[in-house]
Amino acid sequence: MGNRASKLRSVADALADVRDGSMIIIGGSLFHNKPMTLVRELVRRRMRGLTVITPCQASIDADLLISAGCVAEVRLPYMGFDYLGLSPGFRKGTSDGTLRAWECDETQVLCALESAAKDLPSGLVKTGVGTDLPRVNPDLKEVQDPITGEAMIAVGAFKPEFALLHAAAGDMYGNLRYPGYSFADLIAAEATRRSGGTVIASVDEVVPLSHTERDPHRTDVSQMLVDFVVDAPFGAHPCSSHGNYQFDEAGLQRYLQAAREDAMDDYVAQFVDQVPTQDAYLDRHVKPSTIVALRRGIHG
Amino acid sequence: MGNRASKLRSVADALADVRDGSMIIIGGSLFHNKPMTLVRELVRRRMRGLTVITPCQASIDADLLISAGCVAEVRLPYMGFDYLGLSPGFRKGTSDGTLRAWECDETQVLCALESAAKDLPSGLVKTGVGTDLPRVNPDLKEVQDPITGEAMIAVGAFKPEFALLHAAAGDMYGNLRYPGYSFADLIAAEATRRSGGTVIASVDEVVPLSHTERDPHRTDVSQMLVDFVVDAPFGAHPCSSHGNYQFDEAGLQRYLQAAREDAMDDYVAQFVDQVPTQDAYLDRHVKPSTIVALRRGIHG
Amino acid sequence: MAESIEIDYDWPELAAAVLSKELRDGETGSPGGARSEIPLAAARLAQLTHAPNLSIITSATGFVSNINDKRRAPLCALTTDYRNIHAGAEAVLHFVSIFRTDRDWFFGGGLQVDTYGNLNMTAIGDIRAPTLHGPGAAGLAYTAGAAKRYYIYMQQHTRRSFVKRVDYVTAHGYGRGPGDRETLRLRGGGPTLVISPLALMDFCPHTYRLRLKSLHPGVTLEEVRDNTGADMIVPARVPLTRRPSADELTLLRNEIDREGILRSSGRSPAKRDAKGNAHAATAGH
Amino acid sequence: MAESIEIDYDWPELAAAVLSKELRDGETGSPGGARSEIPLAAARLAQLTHAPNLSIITSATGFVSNINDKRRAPLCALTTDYRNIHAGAEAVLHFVSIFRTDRDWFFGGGLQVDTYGNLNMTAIGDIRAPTLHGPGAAGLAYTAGAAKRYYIYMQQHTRRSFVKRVDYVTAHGYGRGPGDRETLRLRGGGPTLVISPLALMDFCPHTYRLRLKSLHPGVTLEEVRDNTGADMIVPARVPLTRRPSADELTLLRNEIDREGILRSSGRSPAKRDAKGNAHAATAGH
Repeated sequence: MGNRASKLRSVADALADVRDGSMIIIGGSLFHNKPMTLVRELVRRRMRGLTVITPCQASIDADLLISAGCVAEVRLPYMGFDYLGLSPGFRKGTSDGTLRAWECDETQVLCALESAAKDLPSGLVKTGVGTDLPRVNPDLKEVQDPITGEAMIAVGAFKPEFALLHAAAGDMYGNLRYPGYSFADLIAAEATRRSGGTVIASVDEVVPLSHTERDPHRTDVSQMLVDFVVDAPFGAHPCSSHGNYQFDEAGLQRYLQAAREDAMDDYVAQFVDQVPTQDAYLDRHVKPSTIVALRRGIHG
Repeated sequence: MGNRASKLRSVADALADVRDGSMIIIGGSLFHNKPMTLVRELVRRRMRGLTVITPCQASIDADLLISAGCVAEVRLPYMGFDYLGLSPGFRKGTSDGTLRAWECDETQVLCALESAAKDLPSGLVKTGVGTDLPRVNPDLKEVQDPITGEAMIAVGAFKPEFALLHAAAGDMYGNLRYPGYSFADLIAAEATRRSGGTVIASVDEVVPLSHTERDPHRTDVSQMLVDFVVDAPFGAHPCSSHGNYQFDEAGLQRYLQAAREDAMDDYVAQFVDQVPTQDAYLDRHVKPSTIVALRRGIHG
Repeated sequence: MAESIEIDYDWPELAAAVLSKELRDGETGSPGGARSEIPLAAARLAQLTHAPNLSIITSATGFVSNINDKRRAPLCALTTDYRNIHAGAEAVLHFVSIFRTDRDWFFGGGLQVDTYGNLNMTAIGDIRAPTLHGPGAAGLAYTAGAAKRYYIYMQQHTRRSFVKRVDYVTAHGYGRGPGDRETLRLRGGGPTLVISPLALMDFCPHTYRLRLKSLHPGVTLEEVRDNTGADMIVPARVPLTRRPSADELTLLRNEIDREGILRSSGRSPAKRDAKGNAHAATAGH
Repeated sequence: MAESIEIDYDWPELAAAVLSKELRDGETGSPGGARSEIPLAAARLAQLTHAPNLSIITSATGFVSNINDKRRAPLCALTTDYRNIHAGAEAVLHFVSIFRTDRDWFFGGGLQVDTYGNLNMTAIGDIRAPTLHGPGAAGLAYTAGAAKRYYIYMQQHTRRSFVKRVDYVTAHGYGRGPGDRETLRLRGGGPTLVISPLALMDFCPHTYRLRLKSLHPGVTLEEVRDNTGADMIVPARVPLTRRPSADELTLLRNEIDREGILRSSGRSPAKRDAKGNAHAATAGH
């Protein structure tokens, strides 16, 4: 009898196959469940020409990649820092023409991912009919419903090559659990796997299989969708691991401050290059009292 | 400050608006989570001309309605009693032409329900391309994918007027919980509600709201989708309440036996008309030791 | 034209009270937009008063909640803050299910709103090299087409934000006027009200043009006119917007918003000018 | 032509052992069909032997399981029996997600299979007034198009079940021969093997016609020919089907099927004739 194989990998090994120009999808939403340990590794490697998809909202995840010059195109329904302000790398890139923005609503991204997950070439949405979205994004094709003839929009399937997710807990086989909301991580994983891509999840904690077995209904993403698991405690920082610890507003502000001061090279040096491991990152940038406060914050 | 309104209703009140010719969808699958208390009420009222949809597999639920003369058309991907045999009412009705069968695969029914739930007129599937399904079911329209041109099938949205579900537990506001599998009950509820229809759920047990609050992740169907809750202990019998009690094979066999002996009138008299309440049904047809055995069966 | 207004409550409290009354018992809706604490407070206020059977789906997450008979919850500046959505939660919808249920209403805003209630969240200027690229549609294009009705709340009331025609239609309101929604077979009924730091507006039922409905206490008609670029209808008599009642303020301050988020522009500086300049970013749903 | 066969194991055990070897480590698949205990036993046997990383999604439910290092589970006659799907479960997929993941393989059967591996689960005779209306497609039309490969197991081997051309194509196998799947752009590779109570069959890689691969011990070539209506290729030499090994039978009987479901036609009478007449109904996936 054989043994089941662990999917635990170092961050470098897990991301080894990402290439310049790869299409990647990043899970979470806004300041939540962002796989920042994985994102920093892509910056560390100075990837170029990536297409970055986020099914929900993007903030520091995509913006850091853009600011570090890794991104050619974004496909995301929202890019910003909510009450903290607009997205500096995105604003700059769209204004100077170095970044392509695939304009879309989140239901159009969802449609593209659902189509991929169903192994279908496209799907139909009503969203965008009557707006300027199809005018500025030719991939949103104005069509007629095949049965009623009404105006619809067809969206082609996305075929992400890599999905980068962050969960609070996962076992070594890749069953992932989110105590808060998992946002669109499941559909991101489904679309990626069904397109032949690779799903990589960082987790705050690697838990025994017995935790998974105890309540399989609470497994948000099944191991069959996950290729690699990266042990990354507080791996979403400065974002939250939703329901596990809060986002670190000061940490996000440091990034925005660096952008305002045109000091992104310094930021990358300090927060990425000089801290090659998650442990080094935590030791340098996150005080124990901050960890305590971010965890305590969950309750209120 | 007002109080929240209870959605608890008697079975008669919950189903009062069902009319001859209504389109109803029945949840569960095969011998599981079938809202038999609700089904028996429709038989008791001698409904006529119903269109019955089941997103998964149908067995005694649809077959009893067919045998009692309530059904004009079925839209279901599977109709039978699995290892216990074929479906007698369905076989008879399809052979003598008194029953229309809308031939389909479960992914086509799912597509029709997903389209309804999304408030879209239709959806596309690959399923059925190359088969005889579109030949015998003109509602399965052979089309080309609007982006790639490949052969696809368009399925129009279903607009069920009533969804009949059975859950193991529900609170008085309609949050439903299934300890086992909920099959396609959620999409059935979503499609029905978004089509302006009514969702009626019988539950084995009405639980306090505190049960729901304790783990909202385990609510399978939210109260916002549910119109009425019917308190019906063992309301799935002779089917299982999945993960709560097993199906009663002997109970299913009694039905099949009645069909074989051409004694369906007797069956309806004994199991429906002479037992006007769920309590009366249980007292007459389910022994306490059977209840014990069906519950114990879950663990073993 | 940017004098500050001194009143005994902040306009977010006024907005929460006014919008609360719009929400009916038994409905389901999503508070969203850039300062989601305003519609969330409105919805919770409704739940605690006239609409105990109101269901809230906090925007962009599938948590369905009702705060009646639950422990007190904080009101957070960020819609998706775990504490915000966990409060009163009775169900957590799978992501795809968020878009598979009706919304009776939602709340949204934008960089620009125009004469016919169209919203721009995408860009100011030419989309190929915009002066300002906004945060994007989020789910606004969807909900503006799908929800039965919706409410627009604008954080700023200026000639740059209330315009004749938006530079870019992210969300279709009434398009170019009567018949547009019907022709396109958009699902919902379109925008119902617009609220800003200065005034409450609705849409003329015949022309579908923006129409001044009431002035917030302390705001003059001239001030609104001077700051509105849209072709807004101004009736002969314009009443004052209803002030929050003492009961409403008590519930808001003692039950719903004990942290005072509504009085402090989220976590940003406490006071803002008449144009509401406090937040830079706007989320779409 | 209905003599009973006496052997020291039942053909479902033989089928489980043979099919088990087809399943590779790391794959994901669905045991389905009318006697799902056969493919489920095959998949569990694979998990306990050469494929510890095999993922099972029990058909028609979203329970994803692996029985390694778990407490012993029963093998049930009904695919969807709670005990069956709860066994070794590590995740429970939302219903729509069942159709959003790849299947490396699945198992299915039907009322009829034909020369090109097409399956009929729908009806015998004219669809408008069929001699026999079968249970319907279930998910067979989908999975036959979508899974990378699949295995057909037929409970009966007669001229009525192995036919030249099915009365009704519920699931497209190889259609009318080479090129059909490609033209239609069906996703998966089509059927790989057919197993019956009499024999194991595959498909000729050039003609895509059904081809006799091996005879089960105790079965003669004439018996198979007499009971096959399909245009089956019969090679010059036809070996015997591999018998289950002692180790396989030990695992099957002591670990996987302690209740002896495989030896008892589910819950129906214990012995069946050569045509496998025991079950009347067939589930589709």
